[in-house]
Amino acid sequence: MEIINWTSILESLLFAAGDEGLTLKQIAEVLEVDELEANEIIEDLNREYAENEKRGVIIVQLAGTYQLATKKENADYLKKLVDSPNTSTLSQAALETLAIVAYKQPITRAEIEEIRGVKTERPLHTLMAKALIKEAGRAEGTGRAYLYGTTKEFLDYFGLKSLEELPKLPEKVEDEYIQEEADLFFEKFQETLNT
Amino acid sequence: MEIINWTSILESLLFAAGDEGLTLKQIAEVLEVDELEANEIIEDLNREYAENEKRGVIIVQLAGTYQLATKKENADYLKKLVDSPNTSTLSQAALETLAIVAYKQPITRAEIEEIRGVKTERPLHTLMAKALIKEAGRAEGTGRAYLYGTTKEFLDYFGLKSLEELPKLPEKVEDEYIQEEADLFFEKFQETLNT
Amino acid sequence: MPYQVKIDAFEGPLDLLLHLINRLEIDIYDIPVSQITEQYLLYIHTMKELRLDIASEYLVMAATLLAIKSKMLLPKHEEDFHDVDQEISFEEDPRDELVERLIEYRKYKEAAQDLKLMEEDRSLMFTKPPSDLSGFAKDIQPSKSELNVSLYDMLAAFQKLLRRKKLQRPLATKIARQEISIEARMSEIMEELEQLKGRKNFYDLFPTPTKEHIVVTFLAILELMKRKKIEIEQQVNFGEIFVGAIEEGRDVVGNY
Repeated sequence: MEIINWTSILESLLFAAGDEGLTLKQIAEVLEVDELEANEIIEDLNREYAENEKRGVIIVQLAGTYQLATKKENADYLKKLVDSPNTSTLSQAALETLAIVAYKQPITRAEIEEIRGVKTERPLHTLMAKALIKEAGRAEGTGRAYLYGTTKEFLDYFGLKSLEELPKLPEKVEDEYIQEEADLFFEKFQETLNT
Repeated sequence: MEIINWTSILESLLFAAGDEGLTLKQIAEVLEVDELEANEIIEDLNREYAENEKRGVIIVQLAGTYQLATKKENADYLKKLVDSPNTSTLSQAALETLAIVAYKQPITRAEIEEIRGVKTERPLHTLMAKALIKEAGRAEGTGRAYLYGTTKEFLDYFGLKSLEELPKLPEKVEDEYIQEEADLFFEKFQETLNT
Repeated sequence: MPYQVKIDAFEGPLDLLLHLINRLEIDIYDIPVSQITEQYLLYIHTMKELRLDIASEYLVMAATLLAIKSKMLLPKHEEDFHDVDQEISFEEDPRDELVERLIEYRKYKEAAQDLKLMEEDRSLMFTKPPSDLSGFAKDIQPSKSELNVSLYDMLAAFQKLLRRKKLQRPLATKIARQEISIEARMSEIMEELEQLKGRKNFYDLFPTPTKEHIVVTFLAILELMKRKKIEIEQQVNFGEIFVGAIEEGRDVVGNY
């Protein structure tokens, strides 16, 4: 009798798919099993990855697909091999704009600017070019302004399975947080002075 | 004492290096061991791959580099993956290639592969068959490689009037300058406050 | 030309106000308007001293603060009128609207902070590009129809590619050591520019991220400028720099 090594096959598939990832449906189809079984095989493999310390990869769920990624604890070694280590991160303006879009989508530019209190054309442009947000229809009423929403790339970029995984928006920000923020500010300020 | 999981790190490295692979020298440098030790770690990991039937990858040596590859016995499933109807729309590989051609045209295949870090014959073939790109002359110099560019159909398909309508890519460099300027200003600002 | 920079370490007037509130350890629900207005105006004033462009939003907020301040200073003549429904006059605290905006903004500022942490965490994971599976494919021509992607899909794929941290190529060390002369790099650059028949972004002339190559390229560009073979154009400070070939036959005084 032939024994099929499901986890071995799954590892081959995930490896080949790379960061394109595979959906549960795709995995089930290729393995010719139902999605419940496919899910078990995925969990089986991921358990092996998590428990076996010799393993350097794990399965992550990003934007609705399963893909392999290196374990976070090995990041220091990988960074040594990266071509250009100064990876660009999003600016504060872009992050704020993105946060508003993420939580209030679909939303117009005017509404975003109302919340931020500043013009937001440039951050919106950056976010669109980075494919983190997209035009998602038009608002009703006069002007029919563009509405913005987040993309799949947004989920991938922040390591999210789906929008539901976004941390809850704080209804009331605690004073403690404000203090921390102030401390951080002065820390930064000191840094600026010392350089 | 901290235990370093060499095989885990090696797996991470080889995984992220993908089809480009890593030389023994690179591996030794990153792990900060000598090449003899590096070789032992490679053999260690490969033994694990060979002996553990749950594993779907192996280490192969190609053109002086070590790289991961899927196990041969899983080839049938990879074929199924390629032929799966769910992958029939443009794949990540094709989309990446299309974007590179769109933004960097005219461009040779070698240049595209340089950017992507993987062979790009098939994505180019797909894009040509879908008439999104075309051969647009030959490069100067030895080999006179084909240059690729986008087609009218490309513009039609994405609803663009001209290439100028492609969203501009964010200028990383510019953003960095702005940050520096902001820091500089902040410093000056604090100085005036303190005087 | 006005000094075109993002004027501050703050993301706008609301952000500046929040900062002042934190620094002065003020209760956001009971803002001492005259104190905060004074601080705010000091900041604006300093920006003026430094001859920085002040975004109009900052001035609008200054006006708002002054308006609130004067409203609060107004003797409450009507109080006798409102004896009966004091609650209404209580609700009409002139600060209410501002406080509401500050609190709403602060929510997203914190959410942005969360996103930043998530961004950082995500960057610890490395992925790999999809393998080339052409060896596994049956040799069928992909059909021309059934395209189902948008411009965003293409952009997203491109961003993913850029984001994918590229590990050094195994051959990189060899290429770096292969010395390229300034002269050779000069002809390469000219060839690139002439082939393009247009201007090229300055940064695109630095494709190889090794120090040697960057230095050689830079010197080559300087030399080409000196020889009036190329011209460099930058429209605004910190704007993009473009490099273009000076067409032959164009009247150029040169000493070569």
